[in-house]
Amino acid sequence: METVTATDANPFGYAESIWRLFLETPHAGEFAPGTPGVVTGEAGSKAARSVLRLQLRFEQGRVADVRYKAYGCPNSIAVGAWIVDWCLGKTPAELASLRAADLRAALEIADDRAHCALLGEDALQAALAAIAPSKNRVNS
Amino acid sequence: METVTATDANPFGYAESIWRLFLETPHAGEFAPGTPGVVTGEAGSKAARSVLRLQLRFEQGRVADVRYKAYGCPNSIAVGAWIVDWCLGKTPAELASLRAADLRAALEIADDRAHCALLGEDALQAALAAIAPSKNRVNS
Amino acid sequence: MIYLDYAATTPLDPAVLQVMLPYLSADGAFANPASTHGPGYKARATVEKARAQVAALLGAEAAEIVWTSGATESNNLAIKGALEFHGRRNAHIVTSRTEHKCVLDTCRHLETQGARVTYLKPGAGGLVSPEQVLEALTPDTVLVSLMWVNNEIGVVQEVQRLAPLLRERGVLFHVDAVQAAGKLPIDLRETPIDLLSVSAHKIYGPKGMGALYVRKKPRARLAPQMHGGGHEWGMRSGTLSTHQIAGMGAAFAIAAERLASDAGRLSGLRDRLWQRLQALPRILRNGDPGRAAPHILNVSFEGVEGEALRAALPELAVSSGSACSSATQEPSYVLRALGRDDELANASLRFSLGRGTTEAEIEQAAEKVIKQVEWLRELSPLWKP
Amino acid sequence: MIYLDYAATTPLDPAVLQVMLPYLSADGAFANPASTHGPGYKARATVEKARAQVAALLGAEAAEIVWTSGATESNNLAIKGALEFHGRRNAHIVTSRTEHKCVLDTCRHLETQGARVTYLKPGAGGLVSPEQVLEALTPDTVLVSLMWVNNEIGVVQEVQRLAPLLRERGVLFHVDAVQAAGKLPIDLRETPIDLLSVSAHKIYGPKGMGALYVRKKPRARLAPQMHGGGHEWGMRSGTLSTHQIAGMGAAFAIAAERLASDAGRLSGLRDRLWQRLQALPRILRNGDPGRAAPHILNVSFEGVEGEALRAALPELAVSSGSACSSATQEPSYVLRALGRDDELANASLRFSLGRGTTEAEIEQAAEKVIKQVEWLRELSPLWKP
Ligand SMILES: Cc1ncc(COP(=O)(O)O)c(C=O)c1O
Ligand SMILES: Cc1ncc(COP(=O)(O)O)c(C=O)c1O
Repeated sequence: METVTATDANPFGYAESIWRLFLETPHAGEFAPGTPGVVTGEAGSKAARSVLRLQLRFEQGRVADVRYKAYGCPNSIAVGAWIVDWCLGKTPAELASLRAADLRAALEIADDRAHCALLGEDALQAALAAIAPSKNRVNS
Repeated sequence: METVTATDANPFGYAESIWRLFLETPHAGEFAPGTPGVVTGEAGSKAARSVLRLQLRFEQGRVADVRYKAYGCPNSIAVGAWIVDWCLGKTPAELASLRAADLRAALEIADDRAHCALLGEDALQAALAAIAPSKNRVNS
Repeated sequence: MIYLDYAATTPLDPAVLQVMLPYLSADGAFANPASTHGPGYKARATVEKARAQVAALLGAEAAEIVWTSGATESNNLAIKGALEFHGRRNAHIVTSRTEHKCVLDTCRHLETQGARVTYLKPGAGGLVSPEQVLEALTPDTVLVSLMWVNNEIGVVQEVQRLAPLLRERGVLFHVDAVQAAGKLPIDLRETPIDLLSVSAHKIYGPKGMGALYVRKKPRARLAPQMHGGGHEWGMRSGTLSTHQIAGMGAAFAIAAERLASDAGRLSGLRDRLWQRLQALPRILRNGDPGRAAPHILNVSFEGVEGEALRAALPELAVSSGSACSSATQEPSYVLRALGRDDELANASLRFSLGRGTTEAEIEQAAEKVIKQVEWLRELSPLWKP
Repeated sequence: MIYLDYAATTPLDPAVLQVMLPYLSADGAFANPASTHGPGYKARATVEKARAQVAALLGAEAAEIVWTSGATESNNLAIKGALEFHGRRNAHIVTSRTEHKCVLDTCRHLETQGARVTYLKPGAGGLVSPEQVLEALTPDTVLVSLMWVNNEIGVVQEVQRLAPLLRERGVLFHVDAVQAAGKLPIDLRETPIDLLSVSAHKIYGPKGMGALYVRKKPRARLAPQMHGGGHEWGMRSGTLSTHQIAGMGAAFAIAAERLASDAGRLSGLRDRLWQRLQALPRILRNGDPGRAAPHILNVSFEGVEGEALRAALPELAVSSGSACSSATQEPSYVLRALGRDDELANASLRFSLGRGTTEAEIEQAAEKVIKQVEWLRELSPLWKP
């Protein structure tokens, strides 16, 4: 049987980093419609039981504020919280470097939950793709 | 499962009468060779794992003293003890009346041990048969 | 921690522990009940007393009770044993899609051995009607296996109406009564069930102990599935576990005493929980409320993901589906069989109540669930209030 | 009462009871180890700790231990499971005539399913030589099942020599080690046995709890015999009994510590008993004294009938044959297989010693036996001194 390292505080044995972000969900929510400088990236599907939507608000070419919403298991929710926090202060070029493997390492995501890390990479790529056509506007 | 009425004193749940006679074996033994007035009856076989030998010493046509030896389960041993005691004071005619059914009733012998009662009847019949040819001698 | 998982297992009743302890102490009646010496006979007397206690709760004779290691074994023995006795080739079994895994898996195994199995689909409320069962019968049908109370949704099947209909037709009837024993009155003198499975640990007895009722008149015949020294009239070999058996007997005796009062209290708490949860919009009760066992309430929550829902309630010991299937993280096959889609089947909680459950716990549990469902819905990019 | 029936069952070690109690108390870790919530995970951690403890006594990996309800089930699972996996038709098994009933009955059952079984006859001392086994192999031989220590006569088979020979030939080797575990060193890293059965209640653990060792490298493959929720890697379904498992783990851990000292003390007591009994003429020791397990002494007494012998010793808890077969009152098939005639096979006592056995008990037991045998011989019309 696989090893379970459950404690009273974390009875399901999630990795500590995932458990904390799941409980605290920093930056959860969304920007008011029409907030300037916001790009949105979404990945996943209801059928696959995980959807992650990231919102990055750029100011002077860097991420100034972030929001996310997530539907899915605690891993997906934690991935959303981690990514947006990581995005803070970064330029689009810097953001483009994030890969699922980095997420897995940072959050200790188990093999059988690798798809949650991919979800994060996909959502961020979607947000970056949303920047591209309007890059000038964002940078202004 | 069959009912077991075992007590500390009789842990195997034998009928009380059997248990007592098995432990006490009154009249066990044999007469010294050549003791006058003794007839011997034996039944059973080693292969069947029960052999009962009864000895009745007659005086004036009645059983004056008795002995028995038994090889077999506690039921057979108790049967031997019971029969010889029952014989005391009786005439051959009276002895002839004993049947296995009487033994079973008197000793509460279970169905699956009916053969032990038969062993008793057979041994007594054998003793009575041993009287017949020498009846006069016994009566003298 | 609020424990609302009594259908998965219960704590031992302290009085049951007291009954078990003498058999667990070095100077107690620890001997092998099969041994033919004084200590052995003493252990055997304990075993026989407990047999009578288990029989009493079921309206059965002591000689109709065969000890097993739990209801998983009882169900395996009943179904495989009956089929092996009657010949597996082409034999037909009727059961339902919402049976416990150990019934379904046993049936699947028998299919690989040449048996045919009909898995009836219950209605939306979880009920399989006696008429549905009768229609499924064929001349080859050897056995019908249906549970009395479903362990996930608490629906009470109409086994009492079905039993005489099967008896008339000469078809063996096996009932998994694990969740019914001690919860609903069972009287096998009245209800012509042939084989009935029970487990100790669902009613405050020890885990790892069960029994199979095997009717004597008319005699239900089984091929043994555990071969050996010929214990239990040859139907189930293996050293009998005196302490476990004594515990099961005591638990069943207590259940008989408390049956009526427990059932009344638990169904009251169950109704209160359901009423409180309805503060949440878009939740669904699973299983026909008109045929609900006292101790189980199963609810699906729209708009939340199941694993997150359970993780968001770490102070609540509840389960989704049965303890057995929850390890697989798959949506409950029972709820799927009722027609719930994958998402709703997954986003469900089974609350199961027991003797230790208090009103205060019910209130707190409802409050926590409401709060966390609202939070997860708010977190979801898909939720539209 | 002098208890000399430790091979039938042992009392629980008081330390084992202490380990079990928390799982038997209402505020303890009573949850279902399969439940995916906090209390469930706690119970599961206990189960896994115990698995490692059982593995440790055997020199195995934790993941090679499958929980069962006792060695009867372990033996059934090993033999039926291996045969079902490999196909029962025409499969050949080699075993011996002196195996435990649960092995023999399982083999007999498999014969009705199309398997072929060779029942080897041991030599007069009870030993089956590895060469005998090798000679019996055929190209269809799937499995050899041989016990490590015989439960009636205590003979230690040469399984350590046999195992590599079977491995070379690609034949699965199952060993019933119920009477060996905790009595003799077992190291499955060294001895290439594929399947090995153990029971808790023979070494001061709880009755109704056992395990089957299933080798991982190379992997021994089994078809499950208890179908259900897929517990135990799918090899054995059914709710795990935390208290029983914790108890078995603790018992095995204690056995590992005490192995050497227990064995030395018991074989000393066993030898003393034999020496004292030899005051009686015409008695016979059963089983090769050169290959005797520490805890068992089996003696036949000429000239007395078996049932009377046992009844004449009501203060002595000993058995004739195994607890399983003693109910039938038949002369031991094990002693018959060694060539003893019916009478001697019947007029035998198995003295089995344990941790509670004292020198004083051995003296008293010897005295009682001598006195009663002399008395029964005297009572017998057949005895000629
Ligand atoms: C309805 C039902 N049947 C069978 C079982 C299996 O019983 P056991 O846990 O005794 O193996 C359970 C519980 O797990 C159950 O709820
Ligand atoms: C050698 C041997 N094998 C198997 C068994 C059966 O084990 P259990 O009592 O755990 O079913 C026993 C004891 O009864 C035994 O002595």
